[in-house]
Amino acid sequence: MSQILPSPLLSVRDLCVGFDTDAGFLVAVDGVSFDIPRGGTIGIVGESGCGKSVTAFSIMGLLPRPAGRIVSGSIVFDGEELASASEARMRGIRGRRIGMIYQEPMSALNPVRSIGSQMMEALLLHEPLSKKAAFDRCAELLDRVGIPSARARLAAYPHQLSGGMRQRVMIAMALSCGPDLLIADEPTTALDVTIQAQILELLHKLREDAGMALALITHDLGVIAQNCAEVLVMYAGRVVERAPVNEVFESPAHLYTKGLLESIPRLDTGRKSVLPTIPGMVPGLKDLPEGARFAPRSPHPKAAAYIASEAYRSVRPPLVELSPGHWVEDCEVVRV
Amino acid sequence: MKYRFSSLLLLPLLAVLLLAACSDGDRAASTASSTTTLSEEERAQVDAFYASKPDFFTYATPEALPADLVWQDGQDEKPFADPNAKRGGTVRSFILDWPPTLRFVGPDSNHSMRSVFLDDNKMSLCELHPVTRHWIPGLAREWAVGADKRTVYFRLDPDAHYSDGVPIRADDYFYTFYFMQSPHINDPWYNNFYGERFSNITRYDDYTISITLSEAKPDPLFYTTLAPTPAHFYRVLDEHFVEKFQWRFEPTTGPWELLPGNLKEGEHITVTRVKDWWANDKKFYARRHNPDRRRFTVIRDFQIAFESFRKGDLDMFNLTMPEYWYDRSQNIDEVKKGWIHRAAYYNNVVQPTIGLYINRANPVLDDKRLRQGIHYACNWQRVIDFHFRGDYARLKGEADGFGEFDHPTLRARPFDPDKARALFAEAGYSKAGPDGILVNAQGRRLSFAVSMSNSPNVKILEIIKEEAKKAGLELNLDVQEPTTNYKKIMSKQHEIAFSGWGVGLPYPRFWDNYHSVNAYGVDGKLLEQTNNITSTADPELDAVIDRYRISGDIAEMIEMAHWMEEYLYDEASFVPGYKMPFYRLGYWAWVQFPEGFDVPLSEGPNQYGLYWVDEDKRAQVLEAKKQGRALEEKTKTYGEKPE
Amino acid sequence: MRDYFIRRFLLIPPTLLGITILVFFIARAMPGGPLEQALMQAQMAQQMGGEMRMGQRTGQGSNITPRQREQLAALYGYDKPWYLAYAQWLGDVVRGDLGKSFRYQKPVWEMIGNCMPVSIYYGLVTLVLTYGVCIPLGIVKAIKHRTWMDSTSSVLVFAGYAVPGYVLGALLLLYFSFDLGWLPRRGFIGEEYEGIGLWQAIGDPAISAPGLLWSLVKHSILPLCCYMVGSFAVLTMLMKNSLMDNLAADYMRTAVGKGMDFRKAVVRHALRNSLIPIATGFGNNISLFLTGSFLIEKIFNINGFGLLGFNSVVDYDYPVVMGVLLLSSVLLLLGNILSDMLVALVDPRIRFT
Amino acid sequence: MRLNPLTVKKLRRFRSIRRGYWSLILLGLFFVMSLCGELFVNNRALMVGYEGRWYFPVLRSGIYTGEDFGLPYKSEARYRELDALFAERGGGDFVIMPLVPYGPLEQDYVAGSYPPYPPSLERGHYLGTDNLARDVFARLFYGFRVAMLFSLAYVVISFAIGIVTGCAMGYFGGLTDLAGQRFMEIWSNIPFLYLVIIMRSLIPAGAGTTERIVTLLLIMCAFSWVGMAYLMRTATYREKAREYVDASRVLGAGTFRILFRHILPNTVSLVVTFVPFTAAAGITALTALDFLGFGLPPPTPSWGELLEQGTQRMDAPWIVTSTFAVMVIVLTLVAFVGEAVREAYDPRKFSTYK
Repeated sequence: MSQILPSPLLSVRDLCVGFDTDAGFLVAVDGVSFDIPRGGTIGIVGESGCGKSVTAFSIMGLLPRPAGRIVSGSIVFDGEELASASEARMRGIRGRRIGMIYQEPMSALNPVRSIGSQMMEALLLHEPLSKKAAFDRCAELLDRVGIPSARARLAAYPHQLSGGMRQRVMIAMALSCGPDLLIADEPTTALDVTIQAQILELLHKLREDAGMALALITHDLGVIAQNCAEVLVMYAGRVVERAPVNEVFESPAHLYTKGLLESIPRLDTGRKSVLPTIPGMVPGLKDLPEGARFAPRSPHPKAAAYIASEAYRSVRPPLVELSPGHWVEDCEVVRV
Repeated sequence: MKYRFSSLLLLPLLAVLLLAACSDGDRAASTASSTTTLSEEERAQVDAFYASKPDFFTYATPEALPADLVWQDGQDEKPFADPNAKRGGTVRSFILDWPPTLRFVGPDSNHSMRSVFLDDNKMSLCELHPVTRHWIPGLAREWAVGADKRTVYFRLDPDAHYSDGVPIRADDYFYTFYFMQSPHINDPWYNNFYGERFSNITRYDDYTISITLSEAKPDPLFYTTLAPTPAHFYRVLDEHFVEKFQWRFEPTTGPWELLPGNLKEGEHITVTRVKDWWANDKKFYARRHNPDRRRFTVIRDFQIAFESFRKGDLDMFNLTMPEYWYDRSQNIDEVKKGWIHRAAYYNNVVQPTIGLYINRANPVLDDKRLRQGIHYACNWQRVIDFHFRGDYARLKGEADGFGEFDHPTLRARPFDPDKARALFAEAGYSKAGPDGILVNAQGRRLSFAVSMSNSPNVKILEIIKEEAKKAGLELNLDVQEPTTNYKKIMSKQHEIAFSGWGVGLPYPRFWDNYHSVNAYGVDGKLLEQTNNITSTADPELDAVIDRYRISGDIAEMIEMAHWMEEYLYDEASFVPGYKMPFYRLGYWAWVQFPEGFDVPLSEGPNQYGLYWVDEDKRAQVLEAKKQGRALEEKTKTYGEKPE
Repeated sequence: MRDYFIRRFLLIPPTLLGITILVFFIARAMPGGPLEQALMQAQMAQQMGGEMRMGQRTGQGSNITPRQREQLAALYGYDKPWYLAYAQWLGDVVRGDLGKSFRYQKPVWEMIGNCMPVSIYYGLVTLVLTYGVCIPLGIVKAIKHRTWMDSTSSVLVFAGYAVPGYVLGALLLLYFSFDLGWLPRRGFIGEEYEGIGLWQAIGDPAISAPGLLWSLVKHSILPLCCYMVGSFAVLTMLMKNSLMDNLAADYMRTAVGKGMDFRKAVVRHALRNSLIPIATGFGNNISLFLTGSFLIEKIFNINGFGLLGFNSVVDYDYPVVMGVLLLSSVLLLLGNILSDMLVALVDPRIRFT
Repeated sequence: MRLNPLTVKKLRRFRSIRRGYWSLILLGLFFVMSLCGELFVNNRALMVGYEGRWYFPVLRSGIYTGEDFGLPYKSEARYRELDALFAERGGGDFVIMPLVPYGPLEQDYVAGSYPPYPPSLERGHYLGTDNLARDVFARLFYGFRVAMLFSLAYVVISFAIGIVTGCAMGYFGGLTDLAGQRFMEIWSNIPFLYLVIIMRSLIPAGAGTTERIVTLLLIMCAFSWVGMAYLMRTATYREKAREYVDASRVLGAGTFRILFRHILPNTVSLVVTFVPFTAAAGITALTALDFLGFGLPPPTPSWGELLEQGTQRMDAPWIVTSTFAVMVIVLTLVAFVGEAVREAYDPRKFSTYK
């Protein structure tokens, strides 16, 4: 499946992750595989609840226990298996080699501790710095992410900052130890549109400067277009399409990808039209079929027949490679 | 003792503790209190009071004494203390609550420690011999009853002095009236008693006085044998009296005093024997009140106090309650092995009138047949048989314990549901309702409330209530905190009250409880704050009560008392309850009682203080206990169970 | 925020005024009071013969005259209408005088002062021990949620919650002190140490300071058990639930995501957040613990604030009732403010206005 | 009745918390049993066959007297004696007694010995008797019924007052709120025991047992609503600030509609989670008052009264032990239910990280 190339920074293979819930054990990520090369960028898209964030947390080893666990698969980071790594080992990787930015900068920051103390904590965990030095580094970092009067800000509490500021703080924190990989989990979802652009711009710039790899998780393909080389489209816990970014935009092979693309507002259409949306909803994780899970939302004429068939219930469609690096779920009713 | 007095009396008594004690006080007799006599100015103020009542306070000379007086000195009576009694040692006992004051009069002075300081301690002019009931000398060496049966003459014992060394003189008796009649003591009862009961006190010389009652009595000594009040201690009274003397201990004429420093508030209090008590060698006082020290620890829970007694922290314990006499102490090691001895003392004292008082002011209850029915519906025998284990006895009536005054044949009505039903039927309650309670033609249920205070006695009424159902009578228990219950009964708002009046020698009294002047005012309204809680108002009875009150002739009084008892029996407003003709004690084997302890007037071991502590024996018993060695088990009975 | 607290402090006097007026009025309006109690006792004196010895208990019915009644009423301040009496009481209180006990004729301040050391000792020790046990226990229970340890301790704390402390007291005392004799039977401290302060003991070679401390501990064990047994459940469960909420919070993930050890993250991040609800109730508990429980105090013979309050109520000793009420209300109101301050201290988001 | 799916979910979650669920089942079972307790614990016979006729004394509202069964007394028939008599006489007459053949008020003295009698299987006093020879089991059993009914009424009344006051304060805010807060602050500082003692004294002497119990209940409720009012006040404030309330106001909904259709339903979970703990508090308070003698009028069977007797009679340990045990068990069950209800309504996510 993968290229014969220098080994990727991160290699995820057949990752399956599930959760214990009131309704039983639910699989949230079902056989996901992808690679991120060193310095490379990948975008993971899909609607809410498709398993994007769970994938990210699995990489970080941040699945909430005891409910969540990796059922199978492997996550190899820089030659090291993370899925079964020891706690101590993970501590050395988290924050230092892999940084992460979270969806909600408000709740991801501890409300009762100052920005400075939380930032310094990340530094002090991994680097032998004096408090003073750490403080200076933090101020420097805040400066880099574009926060004015950085030193004064360090004493502030999260609730005293705006959303954009908080996300900048998160970014500064994630970057503080110079990680090899940055996972950004919907970093702009909670922000105003104008701020979103600024943040993405900032991320882009910082990545270029540091030469680190980026996994950008979003539900907005538009964001991916500008930031990533490769796209991973996820639906109901599975990868349904995977391709270099321009190919996805030019010739999406999966109906779901197409739907996502169509729902991006465009300025170039020139006429006022109703923004197309994908009918239906992402299915719940309970009682998912083995077959193409997008089928119930597919406008394909055979969709109904497929859903009624035994194959829908029990046969998982494989991914097929349409062109080099462009893979799609092999099922007629969900293909373009 | 807990069960002995009913609601009203329960509070102060609950805490009465039984020990006594004392030994070789090594402290000077005179206390810190001032022993100087009154200054001239003070003297003048007190004298002015005497002068303002010239008829009451009379100065005379010995020559003015009537010539025909027959002086008595009681010396032919036998002493009743054990000649082998040893002095010394300590007796430890407990109190359930910290006393609020050391005053003898005024607010809150009627507390549980009072008997220790006062009733069992302070001496009067004459005392009753506890066996023969004849008079023996107290502070007076001689006395004589005047021919008018109102005046009694006393010659004070020149040896008598207070614990601070000040001698007792005639002036102290003058001062007593000044003191007791003073509004500053804030004590209506003493004000009334000393203001109304007496009409004169005369001083013949420093040691001779006479006291005159307002009315003649067959035995006026009963009313005139007063205790003195130390003028040099209280001096001129003012409005600060209550507060000023709250925690000061009066110099006493008795054997026990409280020295400053012998108490820790809320924890313990110790009385010590007066050094060189003036009556030490007097015929009737020698070999009594033997311990040097009596220590009272506050233990707020009776059961924990008992456990402390078992552990040897306390020397004596009141086992009058059947539960403690039987279940708790009968089979314990300490008793079986003879370390703790037990004794029951049958006495012959007048009994408080405990029972149900039916309020006739309630129109429904103003029906003699119904009240008689209630009598038959109350199963006191069951209370006595089971709750009191047959140790107690049924109270006969108002005059139980008054000897000849007690009606020879009348007995309280026994439990008899059939008779009760018959009487209820006569009163109109003939049909049984669905729950078995009788109803009359108007549909009124035969149901009454019994008001009582919150105390262990509620259990007694629960038995009565349950049994009354058999006669078709429902009794609801209206249990209140004691003060509110008192208020309710005193404002005659009750239907039936479970209560008890303490009574005293020499004669039964009817006026307080049954005379109409204590039931209704001149305006015909119910009177509050009187003891006539049955609201009895009957001219025929009133007339006899009035004659009885002023009679000076014993035979006539007895005849009238019998008539009244019959009358009241028929009226049936008071359902007699039970009486307790004994007290019982547990004590560690080092506490010794006279071999032939037979003091029928005794209500507790400390009253006459006849026991003593053998400290050598204490060591032996403790040693035996340590080794687990058994001594001789002893459970004694003194006196005889009546009827 | 300063203005907020100033306002809170300024609200204390009117609230106290309300409380005291209400209780004062009720005390006056209800049947039964010190006057009735005095009359009852006067009557009892009559029944019991008062000072008269055996043979002299013959006082014939002495009904109390209206004048005597008035005099007694004046003694208890019942000669004035209630609002005037209240005004007088209030005036005295403002001057720092709580009046004198009807029953003991002692200054109320002195009576409260006498029971304060014991109450403060038990109150503070209970407070410290309760929080000292509940907070760690709550933390462990939160982290070990749904394990054997969690279930067992739940059963225990809930059973403790259900146990009536006053009955437990009697049982423990009889068993440990009387039957087994392991612990002292009564008192606050051994008699040999009575009235000796710890500082004195340390300075005085004749007294063994460790002995004194040990004596104090031995005497305190059982009462403390009774005081504490019921308060564990509420506090422990509060701590547990609150910590669990915070364990699931996003910032915990952030902290661990930084490479922090989970335990460290609990201590540094979740704990402080989960103390916020605990701090909210803290002030209230201070007054609760200081005022104690009279039933437990009665069993163990502790002359504390609870017993004083209870006795004053059943004795109709109104000056003491009012004094105790005033003090406990002040404690409670101050406690509430203290809670707010603590919350503000722990949680920078809170800005009282 | 159609249940809201959210409610169904909560119920399901509650059921999944086994400790709480089984506690509720047990408590419910006990309670139902105690409601028809006369069938299990009673001194009235379930059934009497006498001279060919069948009688069901326990089901009858009135009583049968001794005379009804040919015995020479007019008071209620003593069925245990009757049972023994019929057995001795032989023939077709019979008596069927309940499992525990004693009533809570009945005093079963035995001549020649004195209560409290120790437990005896033979006599049917499984837990012995109290000081008045009343069966401890029967008194505990009926004491449970009284305590449960009492505390349920206590919860309902004090919540009703608390919710109304709290809602009003939260909804109207401003002066109402300020005045309410001051009042509550004052009210909650009043010494409760003190008022119980004096308010009881206002009950007229002639009042029956039920009136006395209801009065006590009302007094206790008068002091227990403040906590709920505070909670409701905050909850109402919070709900009021939500958009949907504004929205419905814009749509013209009146105050009452907003309160009853929007605010109250949203605070139900808050109220429900407090029910068990308040019920437990009610039982505890009642027991303590009974212990002090200021509670239910005697001879109403009550746990507090038994505890009082038991602590005074440690030499008769069956009284205090069984009462203590029953009380702790029942209250622990209530606490388990409470914890489970809270968990069901407000589930805690439990998560830790490696």
